[in-house]
Amino acid sequence: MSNQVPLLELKNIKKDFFGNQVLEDINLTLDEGEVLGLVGENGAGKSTLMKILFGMTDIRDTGGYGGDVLLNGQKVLFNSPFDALAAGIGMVHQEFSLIPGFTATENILLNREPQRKSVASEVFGERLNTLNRKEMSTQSSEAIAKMGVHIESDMEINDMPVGHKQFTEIARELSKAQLKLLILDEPTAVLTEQEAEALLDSIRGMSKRGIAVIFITHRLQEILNVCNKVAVMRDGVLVKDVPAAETNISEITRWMVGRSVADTAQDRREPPETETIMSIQRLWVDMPGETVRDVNLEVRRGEILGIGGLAGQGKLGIPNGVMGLYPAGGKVIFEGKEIPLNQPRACLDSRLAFVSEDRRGVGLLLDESLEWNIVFPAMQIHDKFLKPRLGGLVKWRDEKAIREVTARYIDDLKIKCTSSKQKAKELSGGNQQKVCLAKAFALEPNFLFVSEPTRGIDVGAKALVLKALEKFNRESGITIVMISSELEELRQICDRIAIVSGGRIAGILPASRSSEAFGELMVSSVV
Amino acid sequence: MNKRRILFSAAAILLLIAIAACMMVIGRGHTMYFDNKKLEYEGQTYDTYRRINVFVGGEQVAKLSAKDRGMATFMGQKLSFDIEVTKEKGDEPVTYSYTVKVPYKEDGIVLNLPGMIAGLPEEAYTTVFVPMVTEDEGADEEIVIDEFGMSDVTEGEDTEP
Amino acid sequence: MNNKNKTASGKLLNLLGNNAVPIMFIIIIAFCIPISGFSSLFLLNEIMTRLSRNTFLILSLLIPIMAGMGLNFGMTLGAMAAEIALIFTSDWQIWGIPGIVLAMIMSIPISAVLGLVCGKILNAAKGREMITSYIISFFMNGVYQLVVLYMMGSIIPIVHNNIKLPRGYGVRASVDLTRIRKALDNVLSVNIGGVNIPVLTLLIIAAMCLVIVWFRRTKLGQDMRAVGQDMEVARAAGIDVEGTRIISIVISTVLAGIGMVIYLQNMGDMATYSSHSQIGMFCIAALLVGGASVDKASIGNVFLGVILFHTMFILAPSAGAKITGNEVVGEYFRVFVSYGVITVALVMYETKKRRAKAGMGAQLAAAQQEGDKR
Amino acid sequence: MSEVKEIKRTFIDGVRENLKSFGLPRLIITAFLLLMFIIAPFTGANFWVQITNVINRFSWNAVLVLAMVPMVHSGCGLNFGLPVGIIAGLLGATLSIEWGFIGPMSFVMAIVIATPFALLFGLAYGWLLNKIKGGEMMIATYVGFSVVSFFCMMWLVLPYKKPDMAWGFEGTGLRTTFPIDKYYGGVLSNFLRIQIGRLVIPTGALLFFALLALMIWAFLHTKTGTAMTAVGSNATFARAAGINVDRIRMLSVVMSTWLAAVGILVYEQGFGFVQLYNAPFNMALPAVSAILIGGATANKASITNVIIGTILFQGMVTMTPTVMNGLINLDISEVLRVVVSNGMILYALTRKTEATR
Repeated sequence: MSNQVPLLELKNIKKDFFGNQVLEDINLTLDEGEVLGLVGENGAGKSTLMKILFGMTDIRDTGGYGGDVLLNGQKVLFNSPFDALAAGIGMVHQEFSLIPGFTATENILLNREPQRKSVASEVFGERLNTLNRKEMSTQSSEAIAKMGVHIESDMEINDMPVGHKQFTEIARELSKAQLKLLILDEPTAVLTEQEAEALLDSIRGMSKRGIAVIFITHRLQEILNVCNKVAVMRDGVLVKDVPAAETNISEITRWMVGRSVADTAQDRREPPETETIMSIQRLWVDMPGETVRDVNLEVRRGEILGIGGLAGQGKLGIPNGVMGLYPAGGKVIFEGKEIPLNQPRACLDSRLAFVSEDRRGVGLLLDESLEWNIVFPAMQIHDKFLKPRLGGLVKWRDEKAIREVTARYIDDLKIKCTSSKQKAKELSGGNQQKVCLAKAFALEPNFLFVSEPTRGIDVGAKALVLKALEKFNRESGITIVMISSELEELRQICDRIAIVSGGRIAGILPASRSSEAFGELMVSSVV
Repeated sequence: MNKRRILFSAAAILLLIAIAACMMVIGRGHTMYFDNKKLEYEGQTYDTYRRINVFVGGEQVAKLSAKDRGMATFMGQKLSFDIEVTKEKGDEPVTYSYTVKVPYKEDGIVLNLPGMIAGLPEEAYTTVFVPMVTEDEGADEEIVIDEFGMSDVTEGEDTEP
Repeated sequence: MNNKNKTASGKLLNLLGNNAVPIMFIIIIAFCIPISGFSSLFLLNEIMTRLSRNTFLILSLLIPIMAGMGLNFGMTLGAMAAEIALIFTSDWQIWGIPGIVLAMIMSIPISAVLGLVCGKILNAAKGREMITSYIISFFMNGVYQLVVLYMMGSIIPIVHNNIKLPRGYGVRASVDLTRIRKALDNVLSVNIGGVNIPVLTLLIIAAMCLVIVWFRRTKLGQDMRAVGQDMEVARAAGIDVEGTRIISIVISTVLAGIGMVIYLQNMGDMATYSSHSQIGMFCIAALLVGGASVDKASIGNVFLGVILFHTMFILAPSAGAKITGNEVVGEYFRVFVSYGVITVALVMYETKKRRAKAGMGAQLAAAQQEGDKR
Repeated sequence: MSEVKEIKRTFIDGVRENLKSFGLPRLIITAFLLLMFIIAPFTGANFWVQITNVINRFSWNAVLVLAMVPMVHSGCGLNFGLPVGIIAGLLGATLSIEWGFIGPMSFVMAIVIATPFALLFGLAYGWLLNKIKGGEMMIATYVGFSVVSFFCMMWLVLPYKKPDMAWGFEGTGLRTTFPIDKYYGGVLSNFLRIQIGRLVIPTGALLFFALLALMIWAFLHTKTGTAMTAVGSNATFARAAGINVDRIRMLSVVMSTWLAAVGILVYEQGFGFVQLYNAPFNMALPAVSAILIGGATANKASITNVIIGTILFQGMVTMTPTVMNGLINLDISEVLRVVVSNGMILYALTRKTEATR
């Protein structure tokens, strides 16, 4: 083991997406067999950094990156993940990359199967080599043994518990002889406690064999247990890079969420002590990747309640479940009446409204005009913008009223567009978001769910959107529940903030509490 | 390695072509017509026989009285056959064996057996078979492609003023 | 306890549901055999004929299913290639086994080119392969007609007048294949208890089955299965997804071409402009009757399907005549059943796909209740 | 100087933009048709007769093409299951004749009788399509085929007695084709018919189409119509806005089915014959390709697309045989039609931008 040249060295890595700086001057080194824990809130730049390291094509497509990646002291430039693989970097992604009907062995050796030549392959090429099943099972057993966790090599992925799928992926990386560095992106998220423990053991094993590991997780205790080093990222900057032995959870949490600027005590109003307007009881929601388990939540009349938490913990599932977009169960009482679940119409009839986080998928009719986008739900739910024809028999679209109201919202929210007839898909993200808000406002709701209102839009639009929400709340007394991954944003306009962790509400605190307090809640029961 | 593969695939293709060529030769079908008809050659007349039986591979393919024509189909470019000839009523039949070559491009040839039995040169007793041109067919060969059931197009036009 | 019972009966229901189509057919056939009044010897002979005639064609459908491209309605292209080859061999008067072998060899390059085109188009229409391949078969039928009806005899030389239309170009509606009729079937054929068994044809089919079994074990076969199950994962693992899909269609088309030659040598007659148009539908229906689905098919499905489907096909007219007094009703009935089977199979496939997506919610609710008890 | 250049460039860009949105295949077909019209007089075909032909065939087919619109609007895709509605129309036609209606009344009654069948079939068909969202086109095709082949049996078995339709001797089963001069043949076409020289305009049939098209246009301007368009544009959006997506889709299928039923009756009155048995098999593809040629995509279609598409498609169908025959004495128009119409459908299927999501 030469200590002079580190296995991996990142020098001044920079990356921007169309002028939006997401990584700034990242410097990091990693030695053979070293385990690095990489932590940070969502959007801190972890994934982008890993994408650069793994040669993902979308980095190149968006203009490449600045700075150098050195492997064993040599500068490398990966054009595709295959280059990275060849250089000995392996990555286990959050989403499974497994063929469901194949056995573990087949998946571990996918496209790297040991083969036997045959007559046909001489004529038609290598691809007609037959698979050497015996050799395959030997190799996969070896890889599984290397991992230190036992999984059935003959079991189909379909029949496996989630954890074993994860292990299959890891074994696949381990079966590659050239592997020197393994990146694990939240591998424990889907594992049970025991499985996670086993995984940590296997990471230790790999480290002993001289394989370096970059371990990304939200479970800080795991990092302290297994890593040599902890690197903390925030807003595209590597804020700390310390030996794991010299730190503790609360310190890491503080680095993760803490803003360098001290809490600027805004002219925050006191949380209104009003009666409950909505009571959510024992809610479960089956939203892929955002599962909600057994949530109880009381929302007070006239407040802005924030819901925060790390991605994948279930914060998005709450509004989507209540509004009937994903299968849900439990009980929701609004203004003293129970709202039936799984029926969007019933929610809208009770004057609830929802601005979805999935603008393009749920929020907009991309191929239709702004007018349609803004007035459609109001027209369908409250029979607005319609003229009766033939003695009320036919409800005719009132184009004039539609144009007028659209023009009003375009003015109010400063939507940049050529005309109210412009198609929604031609607008920028920020303006699309404003259209979504206008759509919700046009419903004149008593209660508004806003999910990730600032995701993917520029700073100016962000401020406008937040201001619009605040104004809507203050002037019309509408209760707003805002879901966002950006804690600072929540703290800026909310009265109270609930933090979701592991599909459950980890706690509700007044927005005036410190970031660290929220940070601790966020990682409290991460799955 | 790659060269080796190109070699092998080229060989495979050549093999297929060779098989195809071979098939074209051995599978080429011809028809042989046997005439028991009078033949005039260089001023001499060779008369018909009372009865000629033609055998191909031991199997009788034709039984010819005077002025009859028989035929046999076969693959390949030559045909061996035996004929059993009865000159006059009551005569003992005489058997001859022949092997006749047929040019690849001809579909069928006609053999004049009296001429052949008399040992005339080949051009004397072989003629190329020319099929009769049948004029009457054609009306029944109207091909209607009616992908979309649109045969009404033409009908529709007929009904126009 | 109750719960367990439920799953056991659920399993049985599942089994029945998965094999609903073959079971339905067995019932129809069991019902029709006595009504039709056919002797078992006649039936066995007919089934044997159709087994040897159709099986190879249906085998050609297996590989695209393996590659996740669904039922290859584009197998019609292979059939067209075979017909073009047979028009030539007939015109050149190549008879018997050599004629059949030559037609097979000649059909290969034509099929391969058509398959390549088809595969390329299907790659541009991922997720809609079936409807696209179905339309391709119609489209290519137009091209086929252009070639056979207008170019043959005028641009492409055709010598014999019994093949050419009287107008001087184009091929007649029917091409006589008496010269190769059953040439393959008659080799080594044996007669057991009155049932004629075309041994050589069956041997060829058996060999093809072995090839398919072997193919599944090759690297290419493995790649196809991977591509069929998840294109993105396969791509991430470095498999050439598009190429693999094209190869699967090319192989299928080539096999369909060879199968069509076998089919037509048995028929001994070729309807130039319609032989191919129905063949895809009947082959697909037969495969589905054998219990295959859009994403899963085995060699067993092929054989079971041929037997069940064609038995129904033989029985339907006479059973129909006996029941309604009109033989045509039976003929329409079998067409209806063919279409019906395909419809049912497609519907089952789509609903299964959707059902797989649901079901997580129940788990969550159960987990919550479980938590309560604790 | 440079300014002129600038303007020129933007002008060219504009043209290019327009051409792009028009689509290359459509452009080729339009150009082809124009060429046909130009050549036609030289081949001895009378220009006005040609125009008359095109208008005539337009009037027969336009309603069938219109039947595509509701389903496309609700996102059910191209209605390859058109035969389902056609069968309802045929039931209406045959029952109306069987029950002794004649003349214009038989047409009205055919529509009246066909309506409940169309509703029933449409509901069943729509229910099925809601079960298999995403796979509509393939299944629609085969549902259509199944229904047609089922009714092939029914035409034979049902106890029709009217000698004009049934086979004379056995007295059971309907004929494959029978004329309807006594009944509703030409009932629309001859209504208010205008004849100027050799140009004949079937005013009644055109008015009838205009009426139906107007109804669809009006429907799309109502609350429910708006919801239908939204469902087709983005079903999730519509669901989030409280729309019962399944019900809207069902409605669209019922509408399409009913229009197909009426469409086949209009077709028959123009054609003068009723065609049963296998005839409906082949009705879907021409209608599908017509609306695609008219500029529709798998989830956007307008009345304009219907009109342009039907004119282009039927123009191609009527002009090519005449011109080709006159020109080179070789009628490859059948083949051309097969290639063009299926090619158009293929083109639409392989477009990547089916919907911007």
